[in-house]
Amino acid sequence: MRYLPLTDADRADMLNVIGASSVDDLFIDVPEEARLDGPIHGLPMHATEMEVERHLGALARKNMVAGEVPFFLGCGAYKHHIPASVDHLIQRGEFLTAYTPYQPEIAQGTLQVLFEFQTQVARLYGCEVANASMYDGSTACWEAIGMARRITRRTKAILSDGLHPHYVSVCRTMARFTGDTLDTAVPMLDAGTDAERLIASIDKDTSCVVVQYPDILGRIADLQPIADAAHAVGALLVAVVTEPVALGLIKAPGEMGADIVVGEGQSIGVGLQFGGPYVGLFACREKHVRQMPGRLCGETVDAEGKRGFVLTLSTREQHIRREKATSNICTNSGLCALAFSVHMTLLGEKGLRTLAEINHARAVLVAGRLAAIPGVELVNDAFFNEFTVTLPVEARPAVHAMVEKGVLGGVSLGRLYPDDAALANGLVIAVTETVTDADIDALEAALTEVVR
Amino acid sequence: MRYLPLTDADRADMLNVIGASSVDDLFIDVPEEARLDGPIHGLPMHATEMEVERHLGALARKNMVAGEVPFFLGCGAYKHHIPASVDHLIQRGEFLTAYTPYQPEIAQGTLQVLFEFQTQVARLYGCEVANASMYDGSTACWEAIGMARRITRRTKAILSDGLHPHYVSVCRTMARFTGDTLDTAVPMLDAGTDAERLIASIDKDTSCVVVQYPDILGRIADLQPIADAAHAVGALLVAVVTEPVALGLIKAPGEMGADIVVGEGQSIGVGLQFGGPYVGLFACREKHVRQMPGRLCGETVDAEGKRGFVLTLSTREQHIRREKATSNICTNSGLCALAFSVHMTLLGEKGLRTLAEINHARAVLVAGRLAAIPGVELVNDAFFNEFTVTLPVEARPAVHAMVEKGVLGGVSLGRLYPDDAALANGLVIAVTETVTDADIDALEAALTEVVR
Amino acid sequence: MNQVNQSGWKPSTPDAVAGEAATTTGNRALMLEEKLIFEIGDNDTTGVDFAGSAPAKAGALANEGPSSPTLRPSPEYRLAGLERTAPINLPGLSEPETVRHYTRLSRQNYAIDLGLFPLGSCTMKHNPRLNEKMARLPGFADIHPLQPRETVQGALELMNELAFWLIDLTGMDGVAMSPKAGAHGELCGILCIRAALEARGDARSVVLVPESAHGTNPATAAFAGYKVENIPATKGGRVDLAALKSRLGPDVAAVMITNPNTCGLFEPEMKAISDAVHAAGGFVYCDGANFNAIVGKVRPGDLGIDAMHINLHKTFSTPHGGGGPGSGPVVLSKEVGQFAPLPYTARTADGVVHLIEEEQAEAFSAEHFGGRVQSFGRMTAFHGQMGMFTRALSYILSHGADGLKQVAEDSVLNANYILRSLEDVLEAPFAFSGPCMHEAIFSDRGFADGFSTIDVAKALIDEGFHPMTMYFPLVVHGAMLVEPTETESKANLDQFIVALRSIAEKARAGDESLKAAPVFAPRRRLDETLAARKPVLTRIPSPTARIAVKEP
Amino acid sequence: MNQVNQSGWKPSTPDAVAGEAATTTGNRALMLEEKLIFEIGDNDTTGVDFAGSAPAKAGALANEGPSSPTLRPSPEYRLAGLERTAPINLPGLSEPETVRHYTRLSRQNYAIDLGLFPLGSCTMKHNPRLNEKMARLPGFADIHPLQPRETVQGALELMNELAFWLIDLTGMDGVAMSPKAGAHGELCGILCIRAALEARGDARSVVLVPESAHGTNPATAAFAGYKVENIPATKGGRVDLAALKSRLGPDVAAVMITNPNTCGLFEPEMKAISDAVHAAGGFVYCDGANFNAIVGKVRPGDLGIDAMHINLHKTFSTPHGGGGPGSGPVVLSKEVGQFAPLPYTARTADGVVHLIEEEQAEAFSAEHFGGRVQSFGRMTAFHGQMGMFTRALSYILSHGADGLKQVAEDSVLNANYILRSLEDVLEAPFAFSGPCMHEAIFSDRGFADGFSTIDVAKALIDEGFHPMTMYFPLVVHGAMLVEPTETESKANLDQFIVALRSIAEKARAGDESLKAAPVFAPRRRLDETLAARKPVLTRIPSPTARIAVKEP
Ligand SMILES: Cc1ncc(COP(=O)(O)O)c(C=O)c1O
Ligand SMILES: Cc1ncc(COP(=O)(O)O)c(C=O)c1O
Repeated sequence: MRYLPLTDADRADMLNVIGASSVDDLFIDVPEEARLDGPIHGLPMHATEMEVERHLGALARKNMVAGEVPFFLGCGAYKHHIPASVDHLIQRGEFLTAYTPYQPEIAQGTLQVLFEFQTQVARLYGCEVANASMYDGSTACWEAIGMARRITRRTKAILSDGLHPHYVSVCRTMARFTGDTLDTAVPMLDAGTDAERLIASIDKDTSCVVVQYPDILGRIADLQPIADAAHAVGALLVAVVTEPVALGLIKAPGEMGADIVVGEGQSIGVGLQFGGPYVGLFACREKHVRQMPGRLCGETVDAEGKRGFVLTLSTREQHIRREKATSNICTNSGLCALAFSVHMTLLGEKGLRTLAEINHARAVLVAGRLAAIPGVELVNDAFFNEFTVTLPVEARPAVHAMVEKGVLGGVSLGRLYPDDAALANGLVIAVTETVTDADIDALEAALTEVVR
Repeated sequence: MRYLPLTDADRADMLNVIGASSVDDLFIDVPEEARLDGPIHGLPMHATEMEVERHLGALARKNMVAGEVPFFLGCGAYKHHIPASVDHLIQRGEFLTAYTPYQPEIAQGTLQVLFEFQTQVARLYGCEVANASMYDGSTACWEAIGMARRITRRTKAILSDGLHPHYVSVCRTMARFTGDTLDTAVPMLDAGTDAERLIASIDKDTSCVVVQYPDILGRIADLQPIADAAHAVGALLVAVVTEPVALGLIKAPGEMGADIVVGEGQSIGVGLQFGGPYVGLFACREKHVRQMPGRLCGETVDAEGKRGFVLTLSTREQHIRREKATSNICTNSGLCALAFSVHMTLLGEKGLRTLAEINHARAVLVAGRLAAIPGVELVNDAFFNEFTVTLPVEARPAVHAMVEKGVLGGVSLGRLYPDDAALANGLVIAVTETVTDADIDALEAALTEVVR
Repeated sequence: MNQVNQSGWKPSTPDAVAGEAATTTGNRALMLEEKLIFEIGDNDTTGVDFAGSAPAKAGALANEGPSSPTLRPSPEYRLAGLERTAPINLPGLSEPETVRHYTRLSRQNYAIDLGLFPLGSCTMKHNPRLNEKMARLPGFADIHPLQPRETVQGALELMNELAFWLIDLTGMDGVAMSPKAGAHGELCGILCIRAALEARGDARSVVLVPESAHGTNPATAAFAGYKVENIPATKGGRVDLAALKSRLGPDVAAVMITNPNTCGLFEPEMKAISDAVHAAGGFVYCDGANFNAIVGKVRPGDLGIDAMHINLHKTFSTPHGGGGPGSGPVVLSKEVGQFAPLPYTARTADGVVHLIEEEQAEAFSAEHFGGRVQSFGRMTAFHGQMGMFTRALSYILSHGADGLKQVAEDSVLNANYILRSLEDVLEAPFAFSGPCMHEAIFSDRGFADGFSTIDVAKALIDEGFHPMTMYFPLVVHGAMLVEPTETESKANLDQFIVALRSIAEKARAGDESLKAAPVFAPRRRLDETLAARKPVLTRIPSPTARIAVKEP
Repeated sequence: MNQVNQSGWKPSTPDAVAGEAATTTGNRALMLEEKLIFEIGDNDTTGVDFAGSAPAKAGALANEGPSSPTLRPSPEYRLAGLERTAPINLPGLSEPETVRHYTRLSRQNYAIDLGLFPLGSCTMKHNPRLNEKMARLPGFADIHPLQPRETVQGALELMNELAFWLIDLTGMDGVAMSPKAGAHGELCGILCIRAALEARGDARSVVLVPESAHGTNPATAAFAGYKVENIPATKGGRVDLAALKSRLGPDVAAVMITNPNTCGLFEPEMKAISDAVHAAGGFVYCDGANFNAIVGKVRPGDLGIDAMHINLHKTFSTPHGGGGPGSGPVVLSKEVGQFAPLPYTARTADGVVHLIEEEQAEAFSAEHFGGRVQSFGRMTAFHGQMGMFTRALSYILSHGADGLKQVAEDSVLNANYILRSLEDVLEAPFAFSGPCMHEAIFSDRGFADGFSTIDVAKALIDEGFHPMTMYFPLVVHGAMLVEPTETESKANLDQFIVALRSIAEKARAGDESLKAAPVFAPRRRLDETLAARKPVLTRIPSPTARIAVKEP
């Protein structure tokens, strides 16, 4: 077997050194009756590279590839162009096949990347500090609520109706067991956000308000009033950003009073991958850092006084604090964080701003074109690269009908909120720099036909 | 522009240090009247990665990809499966973006690889020494004739009719200018090779006999009688191997008396790439090494006595000997040699032998299937993974007709020898480990139909 | 994995290494220093070009992307007055500088691709490049999680197929595919158990965890709202069954057992433990991080386990990537599986395996679990770590029925070879009780005064090896947990043994040179205390150094 | 490029570097030793699996490859009794060992990805990864050179398109695409010239080549059957026009000029040279290795050149790959182009560019050259370096009309910046005559006795830089030819300047520490004399060491 270096002669020699007569002697602790004999049942024998490639290649070909069709899906995962050098760099064996940098003398590469990543995330979010990554945006969102609970010692979290319903679902799962109370709602097909409802719901039991920005319908609104209302009673504002590219064009949540900013980093460097692995971003105020979940990389010096980096403040973490840790997270999203950081370094502020401008301009263009289709109405006043329209028909079948025409034409609200009939005609459309003029023509034509 | 790090501020600062008022001052030696103004005429402005990808992607999609259809082409380039790790390793920046290892202290990686490569090639060919690569098999073939001329101080080379016609063409090009005489012939659709003709042609003016093994029709025959005849008059035997995988199963030319063995290494590690870059292999007897063209890597020690490697015997080469060099070659096929060496290391003797066995077995199977088609006749008695059949119709149109059915069904001799009507019905078919049972069915069906 | 510096080591500036001519750059030939992007980049540099950012085109490429900038509205348009105005301070680099920055940084890392990485519990084995290639097929890498199902049939099939083999290899009823890593899988399993208990109205409050358990076990139990209590171990390094039994009772929701355990030992009484826990009305969670030692040799489902996560990044070799991503599917018994998060995959009576998402949940629950949907909800926004699923399936199919079993056997063989080759110079606390599984554990007992595990670890660095796991598990004094994995050759093991033996002898003899190690690495020992005392976690835009640093 | 050790340096074993604790492995942390595959592999190990080599299958993957081994005939079948019987002795390694072997070896290399690589004449610039990605598109990477033309239209179009831009950028009539590297291109050009001369019945015997020319120039002329004579240079480092004119005559077939020349200077009298040569009935070959300095600034076609090769691996940045592959298309004037090898690409009267292979040759020759096919034949078996064409076109389109010109300007700016920043400590023989082009040349005059270029070069290694080209061109004493390229940032140049300045000062002062350099590299200076005296070019199967070596 190509991956196993031991030869039969090696095995015999080694058994000899060990003093065992067969490898089964080494498994004596496994009770006789549970031990399996012979090759594993059911599984084929080992396969050649060609066989595996053919098998998986056949599965891959059954999927409709985003890059090969007019593509307008968003809602928490975005298709952006990733420069070729990103994938080259993350495949360097020294990054790809390294472990968590627990031995800093021979892990300065990973550690410096994490320090740079933390800084990039903090600046992008307008926060003081950021951690070394979480699993994804949805789990980071729950962790933020938990952190707010620990800081405020309160258990009521108010969730905006614009928070991604899958994120809400993750929070609900956890809250059921932790005893947190979640105040949630389903969005309405309005241009305005639910800021008023949120502000009205804040009380002295509130640990935090959780607002997505831009929200699930693509809406954007100033967070400062919500922050002020929360702070007035000692509650925190948690902002959730699922499309980080937006922050190249619009204000950072940290600039508008958010105390904790979390989100999904997939847009930058990571790629769609059917939902994972992605990378959770997590930033907050410096004063709260000891309540933060996840790994942190910090600057220090070595025995010769040279600058170096180490994982630090580990007394927050499970491997030191065990049941008293701020989170149980261990393995995080290191390589995706690297991809994010490489892509962000390639972009730089100038590139990020330009990219964001192009996204917005393209989205404005498409919104205008679609709103001109009879029966199609634009819900948003303001948006970044994603907006919602209402159709004269149910959006879910419309999306399937567009697939028939070879167009991936958006995410229907029926898919996200299957139980809410009021949203059934809503369609969320994301437009990035990867969308060509021909793609727009195709979407317009397909949508025109399916709503006819 | 993404590849250019200087900023306008840098440029201004640097001009200042230089004492020039503009960059054009640095081009004063270029005569005014020849200097171009403004951006280059005709060429579009710089393009994004996405634009370039779309443009080249569209061109790529116009080609019929070998891996996506039943594929049976050979004649000097073979489709073999290349393990995924090969491409990963040759993309390591330290290999990919290094220069020729002229500074050995910081090029031991490339140098050790070359030393290992030379050893692998020498052993595969059954020779004592090998060089660090040539451009490809065809240019290596000409260089072998030149080397034989220098060794024997004679100028008549006898080329077997089984030598690839493109190789013959390359030799003819050069011979026209160097004054070498080439004795050439066109093959006949016979099971036997032209060994007798060759032996009969050898005389005291003969510098070398050049024989391809397996030959252009896939035939194999013992080289020893030819070697003996050549050696009897002080001439050399040059053997040419276009399919190195064959040597996992059949005797090496060096074992049968060949003095110089050259060939194409593409089969192992390199891939089809529409003809290039490939890698020329070149091996010979140790006593002739100072007449060898190309770079050589040798073992030595460093100032602390540690083993190390350097380029050596450079007094044969153009950068030292200039017009007296053994060849003008400078840049060779370093990275392809690396790919060859990595793949060969993965295979090892055991893997190479198994691979060769599978190729041969598949070819025997296909030969049997095709020979059973009415009107189709097998030319070869013996072959490795490639053989020739005669069709009851011209092979060239038959190949095009098979393309219509989505089958790349072999190389017609009409393509290789457009001027030789006697060969027009010949079709050369290569069968490697990449050919599936379904591919064979498809070929059989397509051929059956087009010869009907 | 690792603990904080427990040896109390403090940095001191040793005599400059004699004979090392200082260079003006700080570089040492191929060992290259690299500044922070904040020190080399600036806000106006970018390594990405955009359409329309070039001057008007003389000609244009075919198949062009976004149209010209004149179509761009003014940036205020539809932004609700929220334009970002202040500088963000994200430095950019040109592409050449970027490639060089990260390539140079990468060279300061150790990695499996460089050599033996015997980090116990972490399973650092070879990552086949075929798997990387498969994960990058556009049909897997470039599909959106919310694409209509008819456009992602191949992806769902792949998940189904992987789920099938996970169920097959573990002998369980079903598997929750979405957890993002081992700890997330633990959470998933414990939540399933809690939901099952709640469904029968049985509010229990305690989870029992062995002292030797990985930190994520107690952290998970606490995260899920449980009180954590320790289970003691026997002298032989196993769960003390008698003590466990005496603690079981109506308040105990679950017992979390790692098997093989973190001392690298199989729990021979696993079935008895399960039976006892079940008899007391509780459930058994198994930490499957060490499943690589037993895959194909024994099925956890046959030992009475209710839930177990599988770290695809350990047993099935998806790359660790310097800290992740991982993937932690959880195999479940039927009893707790009915509460699993979606997407969930289970085998129905006819032997067919189904991937269940929200829309199939109702029908499936009715048929398979004989009831309504009881899933406790989502654990993550989408389907889980698709990229890891592809790699893991590629790994499983490549190894096959014979290869996977050989994986377990060779990993155990390698570990025992190390154990027996070093037990004369390193105290091996459990060696007396028989063979180990996939990792060998040693303690620092017998070292000279003032010498501890960290000194051995740092000396291994100079020898060109990654250190073993240090000071974990906690039950062994100065633990050194060595997991060679099955992808190491005997020659590599032999070289490692020679090096470790020589270091161990120095530690016993109190050789001071160990204290200086590593001397050849990009950095000498780092001051972790300083880092934690005055945390500098990000680069402040105008660098006002808060600690004195010598710029490299 | 490089000359043999001219400084007469001999290895000696210096005092072991003090303070360096020896390791048992010979490794120094991340600087890892690696044995030969012949020392670690064996004939029975393989890192590749084959169908049918496994025991009979319990199940089987879909879409399977070759059928079972029972279909295999006995190996004697159809092999004419030629089976290979004796062992070949090709050691194999498992995949994990293979990946590690080459990864470890790679780390002993310097590369552009690591830092400045100012090798004059070699043009070591950044290699964009986009180009690598494009070359790997299956539509380019996985097509056979003998596929029917209708199945490779995209490939032919790509060649056509690249040819179009090469013609456009050089102002020539056509281009021969097949030459495999610069030297092969030179040969192509000289053969075209020779064929043109022969076609007019003009048998000339001499090619004139400047003393400063690259070794391939005289070697090529000799390879093509010509006698080579030197052209002298002026004090200012240019071709001595008067001397050249006086040598011209009916025996001179061609003059080979490098422009910009190998001293990094533009030949301002190029047009006059061409006119003089043409007047004497000869042709002008231009070595275009340095075209990167002038692309977009001046067209060789406007200077009267008849043939010029372009190293795609220099000007258009296809990776050097540790020695190749390259690609050397040759642009040609109409007069010599009619003799070009196939495939050939030329622009017809209507402005359209055509790729001509054997089958189109007749029609095209008749129309474009007004005659029958005069191609002198093939230069290589197939179409040339397709993989490099893809990369080069990707590079050209990425840079575009503005970017390519900027390439020339920035490369010249960077070189002049280095020239002016160092001319006070390093003698710059031609600096007085004005700016240089893309490379700056220095000599070792002014160094203390016994110190030469090689000492500076080796000291640069310790500083983390690749040395410049040493001892070339021959016309400058102890030449140091520094080509920074346009892909270096000012910060990199500044750091290089500081390092080189400090080394130059040491060389002037006769600082003995330079003689020991490099001290930090994987190896100290290597004994080239020993290597050449007793060449060991392959590993002999049973290692009977012919020179005493200390195994790493
Ligand atoms: C025994 C054990 N349990 C659980 C975990 C946690 O797994 P993960 O890091 O994937 O969250 C680990 C990994 O370090 C482990 O070794
Ligand atoms: C000036 C000059 N001419 C010719 C060549 C030869 O080119 P190649 O190495 O591509 O054969 C080189 C490359 O080293 C060169 O620098």
